[in-house]
Formats: sequence, structure tokens, C-alpha cells
Amino acid sequence: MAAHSEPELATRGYTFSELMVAAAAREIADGELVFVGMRLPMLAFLVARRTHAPGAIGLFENGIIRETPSTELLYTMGDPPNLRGATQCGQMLDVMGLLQQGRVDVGFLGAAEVDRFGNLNTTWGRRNKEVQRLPGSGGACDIACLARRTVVLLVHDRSRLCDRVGHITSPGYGSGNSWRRAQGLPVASGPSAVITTLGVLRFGHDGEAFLASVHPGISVEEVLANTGWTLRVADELIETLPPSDAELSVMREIDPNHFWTR
Amino acid sequence: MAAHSEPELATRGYTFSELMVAAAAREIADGELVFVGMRLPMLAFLVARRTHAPGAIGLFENGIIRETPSTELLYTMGDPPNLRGATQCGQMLDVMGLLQQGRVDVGFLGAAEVDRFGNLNTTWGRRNKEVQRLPGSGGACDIACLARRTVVLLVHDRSRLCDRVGHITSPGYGSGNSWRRAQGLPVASGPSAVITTLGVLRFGHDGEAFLASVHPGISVEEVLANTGWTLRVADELIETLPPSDAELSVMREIDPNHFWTR
Amino acid sequence: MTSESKLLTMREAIARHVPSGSMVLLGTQLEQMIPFAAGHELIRQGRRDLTLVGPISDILFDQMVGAGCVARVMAAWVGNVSAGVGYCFRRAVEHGIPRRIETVDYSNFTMALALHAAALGVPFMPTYATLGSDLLKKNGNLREFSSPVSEEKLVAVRALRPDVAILHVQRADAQGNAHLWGSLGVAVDGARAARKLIIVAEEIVEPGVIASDPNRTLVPGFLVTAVVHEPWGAHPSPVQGYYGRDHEFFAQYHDQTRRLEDFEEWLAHWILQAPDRRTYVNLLGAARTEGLGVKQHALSAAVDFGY
Amino acid sequence: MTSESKLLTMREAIARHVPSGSMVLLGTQLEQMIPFAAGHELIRQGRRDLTLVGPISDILFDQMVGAGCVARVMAAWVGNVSAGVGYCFRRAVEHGIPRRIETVDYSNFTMALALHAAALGVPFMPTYATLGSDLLKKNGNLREFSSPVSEEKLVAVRALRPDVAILHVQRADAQGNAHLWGSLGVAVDGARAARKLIIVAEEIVEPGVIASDPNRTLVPGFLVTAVVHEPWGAHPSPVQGYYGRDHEFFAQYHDQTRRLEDFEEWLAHWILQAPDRRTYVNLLGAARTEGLGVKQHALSAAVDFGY
Repeated sequence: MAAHSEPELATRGYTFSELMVAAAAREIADGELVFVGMRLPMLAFLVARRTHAPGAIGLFENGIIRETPSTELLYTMGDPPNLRGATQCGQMLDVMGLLQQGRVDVGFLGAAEVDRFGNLNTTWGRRNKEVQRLPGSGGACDIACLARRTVVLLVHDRSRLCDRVGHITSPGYGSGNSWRRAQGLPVASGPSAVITTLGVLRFGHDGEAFLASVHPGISVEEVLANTGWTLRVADELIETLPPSDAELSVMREIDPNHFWTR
Repeated sequence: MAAHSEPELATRGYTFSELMVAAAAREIADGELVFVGMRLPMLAFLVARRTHAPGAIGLFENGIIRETPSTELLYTMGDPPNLRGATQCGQMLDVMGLLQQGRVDVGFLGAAEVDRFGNLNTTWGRRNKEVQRLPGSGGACDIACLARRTVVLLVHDRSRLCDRVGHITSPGYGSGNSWRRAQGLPVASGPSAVITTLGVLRFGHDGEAFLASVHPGISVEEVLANTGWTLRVADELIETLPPSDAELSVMREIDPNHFWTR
Repeated sequence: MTSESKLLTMREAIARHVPSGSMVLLGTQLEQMIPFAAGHELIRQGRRDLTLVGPISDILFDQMVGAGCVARVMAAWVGNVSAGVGYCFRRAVEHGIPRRIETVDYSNFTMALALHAAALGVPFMPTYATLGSDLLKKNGNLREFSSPVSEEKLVAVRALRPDVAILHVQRADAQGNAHLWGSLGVAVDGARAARKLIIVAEEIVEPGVIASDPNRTLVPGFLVTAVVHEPWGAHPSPVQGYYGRDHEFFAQYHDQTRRLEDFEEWLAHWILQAPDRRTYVNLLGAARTEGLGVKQHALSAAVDFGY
Repeated sequence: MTSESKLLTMREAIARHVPSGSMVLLGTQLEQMIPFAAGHELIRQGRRDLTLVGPISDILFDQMVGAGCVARVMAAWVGNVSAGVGYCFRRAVEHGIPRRIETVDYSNFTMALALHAAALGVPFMPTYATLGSDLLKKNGNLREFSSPVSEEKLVAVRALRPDVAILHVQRADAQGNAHLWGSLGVAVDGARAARKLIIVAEEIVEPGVIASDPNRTLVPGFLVTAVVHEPWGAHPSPVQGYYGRDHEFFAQYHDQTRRLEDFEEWLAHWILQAPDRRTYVNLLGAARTEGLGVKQHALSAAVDFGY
């Protein structure tokens, strides 16, 4: 997510990564159970807890549940600081059971590709005309199927926001409308936001994405030009609220060298 | 099991309960995994370990696995001495998983009724003409379905060894022949012996019980008269080997007051 | 921080969270740590039409059936583990005294799987257990089906989601993070299967004690509805590291409940006329509780969560 | 008493119990306690046609694929957790270098359920996960079916029974009774799912240490085939209470495996020319291992198994 970094920091006082983290943090309500993930979502979770959602609880696929997050910068969810003082270190099935029971409010996912219906691909990439093998699902498919809401973070780019993904690693709204129900997926589930380097996409009742907000200094045209399908735009399009001082200070306390928020 | 007790002890030097325990102990081979149960089977397990099967391992439905049994007299498998120093105190599903994997060699069961095909009833009793509600399966049905061999212990009495049980709490060979296969039960499973106060019954290839041995001083006629169907008798009927001094000394060390072996 | 205390008295916890008609899970640790104090409070508060769920409960289900609290029992075994049958259970099933009850018979394994399915959030769990048995024929929550991946018959054990689970544990903090050790039985799945969870603890400890060993934490505190501090709350069942099993109490219960009149006397003496657990413990007397206490401690080796 | 020692050197354990063509379960504790020493020995002994099974393995699967040991990978995620993709895995899948491999893609949850089914001894486990995904369409071990107890679609995850599981743990006795703490992942089911089980331990302790806390025992020793004492055997992954994650090592691996020639150099330096783990640890150097060591201990509160 390096594209916009240094100049942005100078002119605006924050990077686009920091803006994305702040936007992601606001997707977490107080007291919610959150499948956290690493990197930007982890920072977003920490920001949410230290600002508007002090009771948010973090879950990790290795079985770890934390009511009070580790204050150290983590490279993986299995880093020793994430285990010490955890609320519970259980088995993977313990946290996946909570997920399948419908108790997990929101899960954060990254993706190589997302499409107009919020389907995600993290298995097969495309660069020029070559197919690239990517790492795969991990827990992403499980979270996309079973969390009450899913929030996706990725760089905004025509090749990554594409009309239809080449491989559905993690299902969004499929081909739209009642597709999720027809597949047998839980009623209360599905993507709720795609936070990119240019704006925030949300989903209509028909399951198709629309542009809900643009980041400060970004034009709608720029967003549309960088999206691989004809993206609908909200009637009441807003500008993404910049990160507050409180939000920025948490991010910079945890990640002073901009390791994650370049 | 009080019917034969005190006079037997005086004339023979052992009670029929002690004979049953010794016979049950010999059903355990060295190194086997044994679903133990309480009372006489527990004693049999301890006797086997201290004589011919020092490597036998005990499993209990509450999740406990012991390579070295507690030396104290237990009233229940959850008594504190059965936990301290256990090989593992897991969940019920951990031991039931071993059972369902086919790893448990032998399970011991009691019963209110057993029939000619080794089916057991521990749910509904009959006394005179009244129906009695008994405690139910506990883990008996699971063990009868899934252990490689099942050994049953009960008092020999026409009302308890009946042609067909009124309720199959724990399946034996059903109605005989390939019945277990037809039900979908594992190939290597089913009752291997019924040890009573009068003798030992085993099962033919057709799943029907036959008298394999009579206890010392008991006549075949006495056994047949106390059995609720026309019991087949083995061509090579033998006399049950009495408990050895070594076997008796283990029983009496653990149960000096004949609490279980009245 | 979700750090407000969930501590309630037993009276408050039962009054608020276990109304008549509830499906209540009890006895998840089999012969250990049976929540007798909670059962007695349910009796004192006059609950009716409960559905009792559990693999076994030693004599607790028998008492609650005898006291008229119960409409239905879903269990693998109901009786008196060291002494034999449960007379109140028999009177209810055989003669409708004090009322008719419905019984839904499980095996231990299928009860464990019913709770496991609920804990995992799926409608059923597959097993070979109970094939060929009359449990399968008579229990509507056990259903034969064909394996979707092999040519085999299997039994689908339907998920059971109790309204409330009551678990007795050794120690918990005020937020409900609890350490349970020794006999686990179906406690882990039971705690996650239920809609509400009441933890009854021998000791309330600082959160740091529980957090020092998060592998031993039964469930994260946010799944816990209420925490009750109730020493001796599991008597006459044992609590590893705290007290032993009162075998004599079970034998006496057996003798004193064979006749209905005697049971009623037993019930009045030990439950109805004892307004709380403290009174019950006083009835036991110091000699009895001392006799049951730990004679030789056996502490676990520490593990290091440091880095 | 089954008390004979199962202690073997890593070389012996791999030679005896993991032939070419085996299905091997590795990485059950996700980012912690990955059995790198065992994987390196498999590479040195020239195993071929292995099927690797695990939810993720950080960079271990990448190394084994790059070394040509692997015919098939059944996993949820293959790459470098802190640095991104795994270049050897990509070269094999995209270009057949050093050989073509088959990939069978799972999600974390469905991999956990495949091992859970095997541990429970049933042919499959049901789940809603992967409905609507291309994982379900392409992985033959995931099959849609209709719930036998409700009007719902479900996925049957077929049981996976590896030939051998290799688990790294903190401490074990010579009979294989082991204590594992911190990150559990799918270790408990994985250990029970496999036909053979090799335990690799940071420390070998007296049986009494393990028996002092039987709730923490991973599996009873009789399920364990061999025990290997291999300090630092999980480096560069962390072992709670013993050493931290060597993030820099992962970053260096990423940089030094982008080009095939560089990977071959890396492989020679760290694995092929280091005949055993002791040599590998010497290559790391004392400064590095000291830096990764525990700076602040955090011991668990004891529990009492006394009575």
C-alpha cells in the first residue's frame, strides 16, 4: 500500500493507509466480537478499542481470544505477546465454533481481487497474462461465509477491483440478490464494506457494490477510472472522515516506524 | 450378587463374585485398551494389571485415561484418586473418539437383562408384572456398539437371562447372524463373553450364546434351569478356572472388606 | 474493557436467569463438581416444568424430579452412582409421583455429541453409536441417515441448545473467566452450547490468576452470564483439590428416599428448611467437612507463558 | 507398565517412521512450534512424493516443495506469514520447478474439521463453511449434502487420516506424554487423527512433571510412536516460554528465495550442509539465539490435584 504514502503524509498529515485504518476502526462497534487478522486490521482493532469501542473483543484463528489486546507490534497472531495474558488460548475449533454459531460480529479480510458482488480471490493472481499462485484462503473463506459482517481492505486498482473474480476463494454476494441464501449461507452474513486507498464501497440490497464515500482529495472520476466495472455511486456520497488526532496517536504509538502504515 | 456369598467363601475359599472377577480379568490381554467401568470390572482390571496384563490401559467415560491405576477403592470413576496421577484427564469426546476409532479392545458392562444374542437392557426392568424404570445406558450403548469386544457381568437368573430383552439399551448380536453389519455397526465389535454367577457364555458365528464353561460345583442342568431360553452347550465344555492365590490377593488387598465382592 | 463484575448470590442468579420452563444443563463433569447448590436453589424457588439435560447427574436429577420441578429429563443415566437406582425418578416415571415426566434417553456419547454440535454451531453430529439400539428408535433427536461420503449408515445426533448451563468450577474471576481442572466430561462443549451460562465457583480470584494460564480457561468471560461464589456448592460430589466425594451421603440418600414420606423429610431437612448453602454446610457439621477436606496437596508443575 | 523409552534422534525417527510417499501432518499449531527440524531432516534424507497436510506451515511447506520432496499439498494457506508469498511454492505450481505438485485447497476451518473427523473416528464432519466458494467446487474432499435433521445445505468435510503427524511441543517424557501450551491450533485433533505420531520436544522431563497436570497432556503416551529431544527445533517459529519468533529470518528467507539459484544456496547453507540441529543452531550464532530467548518469565498459577 505504498503508492500514496510519503507525499500524503507531508500535505495532509496522514497516509492513505492511516486513513484506511481509521475507516476500518469505525466498522467496529463497542462490545463486538471481531475476527482480527494481522497488519492494517490489527491496527484498526487497536484504534477502535482505544477510542470508541473499548469493549471490542479480538478472536484469532489459532484459538486465541483477547479482551485486552497485546500492546506490542505483532508480525503474526502466534507471536508470543499475543498469547501471554490472553482471555483464552483454545483450539482453532473453539473460535471457529463461535464463528459458526453466528456470534462473531465482524471479520476483516484482505484480498488480491474483489469483484462487484464482494467476492474475494486470494488463491490465483493475474499479472500481465501470467497466472500467479497466491497463498490461498487461510481462514478467509470461513470468515466470509460465517461472520455477520465482513470488511475488506485493499489497494484500489483496476486489476484488483474487477468485474468478476477468477476464483471465489471467499464468497461475497456471488452473482447478487438472493445468491447467498441459495448457497445455504447464514442469513445474517456477507460483506458490509470494502475500504480501499481511494474510498469506501458498500453493498445494495441486490448485493452489488456502490461507492459510499471517497477519501479527501480523491475525485469520483478517479475512483471510477480505477474500478474494473461500472461502479454505482451513492446518491448521498460523502467524503471519508479523516483520521482524528486520537486515532492517529494510537496508530503511531503502536507502529512508530510506519511498518504497517507506509 | 449376594446369593452365593458367605457359605461359598467358607467351603471353597472364594466367593462367586471373586470367581467372576478372576474370569473377567482373564478377558484382558496385555497392552489392551480397556473401558473399565466400576465395581467388579474395576477389580478385574486391577487384577489383570497385577498378574498377566501389566500393560493394560484403563479408559473412563469422564475423559480419564490411566496407565497406572489408582490403588484406592473407587466408588465412582470421578473419585479424586482416579484423577491424580492420571495419564490424561481429557474430555468425554477424547475417550469416545478413541472408542469410535476402533482403538478400544474391550469394554465391561453390567445389565439388568441379557438375551440369547447378547443384547442388553439397562433401561426397563421387570419385577413380577410391574415395569421398573432403571437408570439407562450411561456409556453402555456406546461401548456395546463400538468396542472391539464386550464382556458382560451379571447374576445368573431366569428373569435376567431372557430369550429376548424387552428393550435393547446396548446392542449385542440383535437377532443373530449378520444383524450387526446390517445395522451399520463396526465389523470388529460385539459381545465376546457373558460372565455370570454360574458360568461363562460365549457366542457362535451365528451370534447366539452358548455355555462355554461352568463354575466349580455348578451343574449344567442348574445353568440351563436358570436360563430363560434353551441355552446351547459347548461340545468342549470346561470348568471355569478358580481364582488363583495371586488373583485373590490383589482383590483382597484392594477390597479387604468385600465391599464389591460380597 | 468489559470489566464489570458478574457476581450474584445463588438466589439472585437463579431468580434472574432460570425461569420455569427452562431447559437446564447440569452435571457436565459427570461424577465431579455437580452443581447441587444451584439445583437446591431451583427447588427452593419452586421452579416448574424444567427440562433437565446432562449425561448423568448422580442424585441431583432425582432430587429435582422428586421435588416436582421437572417436566422432562434428557439424559444418559439417572440414578445414584454408588448406590443404584434413583427412587424419585422411578416414582415419577412409573407412577407419576409427584407428576408425570417425559424421558428422552441418550447414551453418554450421543449426549456429548448433541452439545458438541451446538457448540460448533451445526445442526447435528454424525456417529456410529446407538446403531441397532432402541435408543435410536425412541429418541427423536437421533436419526439414521446415509453418509454423504461413504457407503455407510450413520446416526445424526441433533444439536441441543439448553437455555442455561450451570457449571461448578474450582475458581473464577468476577467477569466469569474460570479455571476448571480434573474431570472435564462435557463441560467445554456444554458451556458453549447453552444460551446462558452460570458459573458457580469454590473461589473467586483476581483476573491475573486466570489469565496466567489461558489454556485452562473454560470459556472466555464474555460468554458467562453470572458468577456465583458458593463454597461447598458441589457437595456431596467431589471437587478436585477442594473436597472429596461424600459416599456416605449418597448411601444415606438412597436409604432415606426409598419411601415417599422419607424423601419428603429428606427434602425438608436438607433443602427446604436450609435457606442457603451456608446453612446446609452447617447442617453437615465441621467434622464431616473436615473429613472430606484435602489431606495431601498435589500441585501441578508450572508452565511459562513468558517471552 | 508400558514404560520403555521411545526416545530417538531426529535422524532415526525420520528414517524409521516417515518413508517417501507418506502423508505427513505438520504445522498444527499454526505460526507457533512449527517442526522445522523434522522438515529439514526429511529434506536431508531425500524423501520424495510426500503429501503435506496442515492448515498453514509458514515457510516450512515452501522449503520442502523447493527441495523436491513433495507431490501434493493439502493446506489452507502456503506462503510466508510475515513477508508474503512463498516463492518455491509458486515456482512449483506455476512452472513445475523442481517438479509439478498437486494442490488441494482447504480453508483453516475445513482443515481443522477434516482432522477432527478422523480424531472422532467418523467419515466426515458437517459445516456451513465453504458454501458458495470455489474451494467447495474444486476440493473433492468437500461435498455438499442436505442436512438429515433440517432443511439446510451443508458441506461434508471428509476425514483426513495422515500416515504420520509431527508435533513440536515444549516438554515430554520419554514415553511420549507431552505438555503443549500457548497456541493449540489443531494439535489435539491432529495428534489423534494420524496413524503415527512423532513428538519433538524442547525438553525431556521426568514422567511426574507431565502427570502432575494430566489436563494439559496432549495425548496419552501410548498413542506416541517416537519422541525426539531437539532444542531449537522449531526455529524460526516461536515456542512460548522458550524462544520468540525470528522475524528477520523469515524476511531473509523471502529475499533469498525469490530467485531459484538463491534458494538453492539458502538450502545448501541452512539444511544440506548442516547435518543436524546442533550445527544449525551454531550457524545461527549465540547472539541471535540469545536475542530470541525469554526476557521475562510468566509462570502459570498452580492447580491442586490433591484430595
